[in-house]
Amino acid sequence: MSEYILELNGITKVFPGVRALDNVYFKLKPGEIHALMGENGAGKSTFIKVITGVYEANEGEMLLNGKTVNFRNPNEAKQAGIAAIYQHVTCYPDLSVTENIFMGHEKIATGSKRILWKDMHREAERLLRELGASFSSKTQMGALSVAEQQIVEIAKALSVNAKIIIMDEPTAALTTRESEELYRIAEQLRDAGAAIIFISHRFEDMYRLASKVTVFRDSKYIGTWRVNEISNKELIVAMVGREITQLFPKKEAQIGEEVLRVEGLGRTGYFTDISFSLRRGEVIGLTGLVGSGRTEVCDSLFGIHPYDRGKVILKGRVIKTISPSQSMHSGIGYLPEDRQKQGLILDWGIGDNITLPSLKRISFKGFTSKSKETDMAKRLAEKVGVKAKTIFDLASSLSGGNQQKVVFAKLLTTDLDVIILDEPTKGVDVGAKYAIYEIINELAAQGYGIIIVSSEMPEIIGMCDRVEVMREGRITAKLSGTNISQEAILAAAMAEPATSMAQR
Amino acid sequence: MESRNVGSFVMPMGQQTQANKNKRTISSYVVQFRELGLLFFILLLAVLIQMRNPSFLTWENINDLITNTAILSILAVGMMLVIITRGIDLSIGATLALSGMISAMVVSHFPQVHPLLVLLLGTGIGLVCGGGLGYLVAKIGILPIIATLGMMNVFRGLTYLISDGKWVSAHQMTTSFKFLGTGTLFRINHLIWIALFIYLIAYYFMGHTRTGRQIYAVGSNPEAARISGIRPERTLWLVYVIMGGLSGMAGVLWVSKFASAQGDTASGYELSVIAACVVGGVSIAGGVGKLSGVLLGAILLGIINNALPLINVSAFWQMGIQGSIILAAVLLNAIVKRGVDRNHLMRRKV
Amino acid sequence: MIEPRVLAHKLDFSWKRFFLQWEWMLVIIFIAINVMNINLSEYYWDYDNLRDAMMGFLDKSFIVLPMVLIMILGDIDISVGSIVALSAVIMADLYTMGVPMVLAMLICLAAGIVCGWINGMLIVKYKELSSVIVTLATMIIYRGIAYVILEDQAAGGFPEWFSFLGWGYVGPIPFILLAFVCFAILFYLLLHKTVLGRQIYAIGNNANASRYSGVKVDRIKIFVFVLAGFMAAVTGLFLTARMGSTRPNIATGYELEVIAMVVLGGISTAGGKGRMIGAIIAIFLIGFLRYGLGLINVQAQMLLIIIGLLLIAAVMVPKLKIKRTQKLRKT
Amino acid sequence: MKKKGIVQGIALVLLMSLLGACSGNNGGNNGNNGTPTNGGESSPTVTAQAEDSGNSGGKYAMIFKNTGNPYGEKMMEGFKTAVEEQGNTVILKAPDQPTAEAQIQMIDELISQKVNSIAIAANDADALQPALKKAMNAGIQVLSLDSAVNGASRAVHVNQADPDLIGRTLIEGVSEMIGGEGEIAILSATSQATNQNTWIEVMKRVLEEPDYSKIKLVKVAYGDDLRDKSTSETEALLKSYPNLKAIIAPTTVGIAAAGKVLTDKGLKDKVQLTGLGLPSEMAEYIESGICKWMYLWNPIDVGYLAGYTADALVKGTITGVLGDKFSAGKLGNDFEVIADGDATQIMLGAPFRFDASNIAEWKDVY
Repeated sequence: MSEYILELNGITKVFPGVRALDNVYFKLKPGEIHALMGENGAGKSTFIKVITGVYEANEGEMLLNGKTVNFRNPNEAKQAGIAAIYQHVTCYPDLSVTENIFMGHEKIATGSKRILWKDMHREAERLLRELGASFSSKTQMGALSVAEQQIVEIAKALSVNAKIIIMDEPTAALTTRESEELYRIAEQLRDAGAAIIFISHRFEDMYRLASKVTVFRDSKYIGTWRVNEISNKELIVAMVGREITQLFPKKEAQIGEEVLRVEGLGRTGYFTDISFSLRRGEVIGLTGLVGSGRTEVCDSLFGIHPYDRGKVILKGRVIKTISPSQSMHSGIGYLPEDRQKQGLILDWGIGDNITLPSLKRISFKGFTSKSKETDMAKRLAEKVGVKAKTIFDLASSLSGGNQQKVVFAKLLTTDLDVIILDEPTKGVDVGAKYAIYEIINELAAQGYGIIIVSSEMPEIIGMCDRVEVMREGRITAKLSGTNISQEAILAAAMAEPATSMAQR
Repeated sequence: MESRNVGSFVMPMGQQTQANKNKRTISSYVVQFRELGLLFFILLLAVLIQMRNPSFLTWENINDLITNTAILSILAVGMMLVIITRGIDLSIGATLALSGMISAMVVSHFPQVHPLLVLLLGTGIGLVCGGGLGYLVAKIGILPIIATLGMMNVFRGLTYLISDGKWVSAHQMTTSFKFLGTGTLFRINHLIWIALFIYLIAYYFMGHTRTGRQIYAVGSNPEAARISGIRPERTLWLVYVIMGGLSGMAGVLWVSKFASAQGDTASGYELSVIAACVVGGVSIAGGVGKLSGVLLGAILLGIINNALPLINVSAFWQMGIQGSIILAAVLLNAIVKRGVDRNHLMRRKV
Repeated sequence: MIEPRVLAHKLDFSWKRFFLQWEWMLVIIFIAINVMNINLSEYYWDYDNLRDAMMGFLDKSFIVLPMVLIMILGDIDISVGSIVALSAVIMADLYTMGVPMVLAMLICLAAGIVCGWINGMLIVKYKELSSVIVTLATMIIYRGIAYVILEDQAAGGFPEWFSFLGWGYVGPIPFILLAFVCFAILFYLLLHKTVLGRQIYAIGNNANASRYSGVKVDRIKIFVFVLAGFMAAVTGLFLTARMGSTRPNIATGYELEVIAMVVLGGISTAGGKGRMIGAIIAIFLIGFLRYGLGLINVQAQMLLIIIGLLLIAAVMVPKLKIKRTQKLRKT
Repeated sequence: MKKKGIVQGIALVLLMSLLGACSGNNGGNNGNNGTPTNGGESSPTVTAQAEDSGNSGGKYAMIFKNTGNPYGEKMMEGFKTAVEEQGNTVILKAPDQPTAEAQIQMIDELISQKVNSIAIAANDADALQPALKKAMNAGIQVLSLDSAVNGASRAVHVNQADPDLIGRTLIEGVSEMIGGEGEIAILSATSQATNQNTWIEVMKRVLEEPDYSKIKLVKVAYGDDLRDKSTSETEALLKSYPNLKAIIAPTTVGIAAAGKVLTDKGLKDKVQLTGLGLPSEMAEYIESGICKWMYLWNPIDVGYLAGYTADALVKGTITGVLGDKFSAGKLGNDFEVIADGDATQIMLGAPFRFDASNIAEWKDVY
């Protein structure tokens, strides 16, 4: 009987085109909270999916209580007492909260395999109350907000009284108060003897909770430390591989006249009275917790979901953004958050992807011209430095960073004034990150006005001239120059309800 | 994100239950709305028809109506499962004909066989057809509409081949067999009893067994289903098997009711079944669908078929009217759904 | 600065890639079928017969062309058969009411366009309803209207020259074939050589990404459904010309035959894949298969089964290929 | 703008086709008058037909409405026997759906096979005209049986029974059943079935005669030859007209469905039922007395007669003009071509009456 409840040695997982996990190690003691840290794309989520049996590792062994295990499907993992709270909430919008909690391990009568709704509802209510949720267990999942769904996810993990609980960025969408609540629960569980793997970007989470921390970088294992033995600085180095300041290239764009002004923009249910202005060569950050409405603001600016209040002034004249094509025509470009679903057509070659937005401009009377297309595609793909053999390589075969570069190239095809970048470096390895930041700075230098939406504090701080912080669909702070600091942003992003009420 | 939610942690108990209440009312109101709306629509229709022809709301006519709707409603249950999993099955008419023809021929050749045995036989044939179909859809992953389209041709063709163009007619069937579809128990037709029975089972299956709930899960979010350890392929396959079994049974009942088996039995019937489901609020997007709704949908279609002749609508108008009613119901559902979503947004205080 | 990097922009031609196309599969089947037919019936390999056979099955093939676009979009339209009937009936009714034939024909086409537009609008405005359901409903409605208009009459007695559409020849070539070839070329260009065509593929592959790339998804969808309505009306013209009169119940079940042809043509039912040429080959493949089997007087039900299995096989083969590749990727 | 380009393109092609159509006038004419359209090439085939039509061993084709219909199967059976008695080969065809389109394709196939004659039971009286015209131009003898094609597209029609006679017999039968007075209704097949409609017309005419003044036709319902629809239509009739005395169903599916409904509702003797039906389908109800009697001709004989007619046409013994006479094997030799409107037909004879006394011997035949 080993001292570790869970042990993973030399795990490797390969996806077509990407090496998601490369010979990583992880050891978990019972009754400990073990933080797993690393940038986006460091392979944390994949690692979790391997533990929970969603993926099967290509190499490496997994020991549970010293015995080798090999989960073929999530149920086996669940039976072995492993539960996970996934970063992207995986729910059934059409079903009730209770069902979401118990799906896959419903309470059933011993004799007739009848589902015991009463017990399940009671149990669900109990869990929800434990988590301090205010909604009924009979509510339809689709009716809940992201944070509420997050709580359901936690309840789901609690419902199987698991010995190992994995929390994949559970606090990402929670305010400090909610986080506190979560910490309390986590500690309860730990004291009850459960082992918790806690994945988070937030250092405070780790310092507050974890006793050990393991760091991945670029899908490789970097090391494991006792939390009280490692300094913040060392940790960052471990995570990003170099001093954080070096992560951001010097930018030498001179700021020109105002190109975009937004006045009292609002969309029912998502955001309200958003006002800010943007000048040429300027990079402003739009940040806040996940679901604070920043992405929705950009969607509306780009005309995906039209806003219903306020006005947008581009180059001095009011424009009504009703459709993406129209917005692009008037000079607003958008790099969407999810490049796989919104940015690229994965089954297409790099070239076709790049030229898609501007086919009209390089066509003759509606007829496409191969030569023009290939020229443009080649030019831009090389400009943003896509790593590939030919421009016919499928987008799906590229790594995250290169895919993102292709999406950038799409923006360069049309002549724009404002470029909105939603999580431009999400799931991008460090090297590519740097390249992308360079592209951004170059664009700024060329006189584009740039809006960066990001939840990565360092990125915002390192790249932006000014920062607009959002919470609950409102801008709660406008920071610029020296007073852009992690503390200031967090404070504005997670102020207490009381103050937020005051702002109403 | 919602201040209500943020505040929730400091909310005293009383307020919480308060919050629960009004939330429950919203959602429950929404969930109920479809069925209620449909019910209202049906009642309205009934009244109108009654005004045109007083013999509509007579015990006899209602009995006929339900009897004629029984088979449709049985098939609708299966179709509901299929549609919940984001599929569709065009082959049920052909399956029905095939099993009906085979069992009828069995009856005519071996009169001594017990009707219930024939019923089982027919169901079995249906199960086999459904199994094959399910394999194509679930294991190989052919789009349901295409797979069922192809198999529809195959089953229909087989029916003709087996029967060699002949019909099996009333005098070749044993009275006991015909009794299956026409006999009554407590003055109520067997078909109705069978339909009731199936609805009870389905109610239990869909509401109170894991497999039943998994069907909803797979329809609602296949990826999440995989993560919660459900095997979508298996569920999908099962759904088509059930559908097949039901259409097989329906085939026997059909033949027994009309005391005749033809090659072209129930051709095009699948459309009315799908219509019944869609009208009953089963969402093609998957994951949504309730037995009560489907039952009402089936009844609505039954009323249309039963009443249009009653109120002397010209034969040439009937098709148009049916189509319009279906479209209307579908659009109504969509609009209601949107109302729901708006409701959810309004709950956010932003 | 970003390290400069050179990407090849010429794709060296590879025979392997060239021959690993579904279309070649079709060509082979096509040849096989012809060989079979020649052996089965001495009447098969005869220009006049083949030509007349084409005139027999080409009418519905006009719908195949737009159906390819629709299915590449990832949608489906099962109301086309009814549109054929409705537009034809409207034309016939107008003509019998004394409207000049040419005008009646134009109105017939207009009717088709309107029907298609209605389909398109409904599908775009109510995205939560799949095109299957919308067109299922309109299918019933359109035919219903046709019945209302013409009841149990058959309208006919068109001018002599009208039958030329269905039966006339231009030199040795049937006019209907000529017309089909023209439309086929147009649709080929539309799908493979124009921006619109590329955008249709884009939508079929990833509607969301296309939208973010400024593709006018809704307008394109509506346009394509309008095309379908229009071509259905064209079919209505030719079919009526062939039958010399029309009834509300013509072209029943066409939608299924058309979809079968498209699927056999290698157009992915999930959308985004497939080529016009494949569908065109499939038209003649099924057409000649039916004709050949007809020449040896195979029972109709046998034909049903063969077509059905062919359809299943057509979608099965590529699926299996994909499955294998996926297996290789998985773990 | 690109779309405009395409639309213009399509419009252009269309315009072209229109012009082509207009200019193609004479082409069209050729299509419809005797001279073959496809060059002189096919005129030899005409003569060829004429030559070999003399000696036997020709091919005789029959197309029925659709498969899986015992009535049709029997008709084809009769046709087969007749043709083979002549030592000729027979081709039997039927589409899976009863549509004119399918029959047109089959006619094309038969023309390609250079058959000597085509006998067809039409799904549409007019829609087949161009196709059949083409067949005749190719030197093929065309006749229709059971349900006719219009006069222009056939040499002669083999009529199972005189429509007037059928209509009259049905009315007479009904009035005998209900004692000459009361409400009656008709349950027909589809609203498009040509022969159904003609019979209904006749019945309406006959009902105007003084002897039937007390009989009132309350409704003509359409069961579309579908079991379920026919059933609900019948039920609707019974409810909407409580004192309905009798139902006439001149269609095989309809009458059987009606019989079933009357049986289930136990309306024996309350509501009478007659019409045209298959003995096999109706045996049950005739024996039980639900339907005292009904009528039908023998489909086997219809086919048989058609077979001989086809042979006579090919041999040239008759050309389908008024007054031609020929003999039809076991059916005797006194068949004469008589007028049918401006076209001609051959009459099989009066419809046969099936009742409890003779149904037993027929129910297993067809």
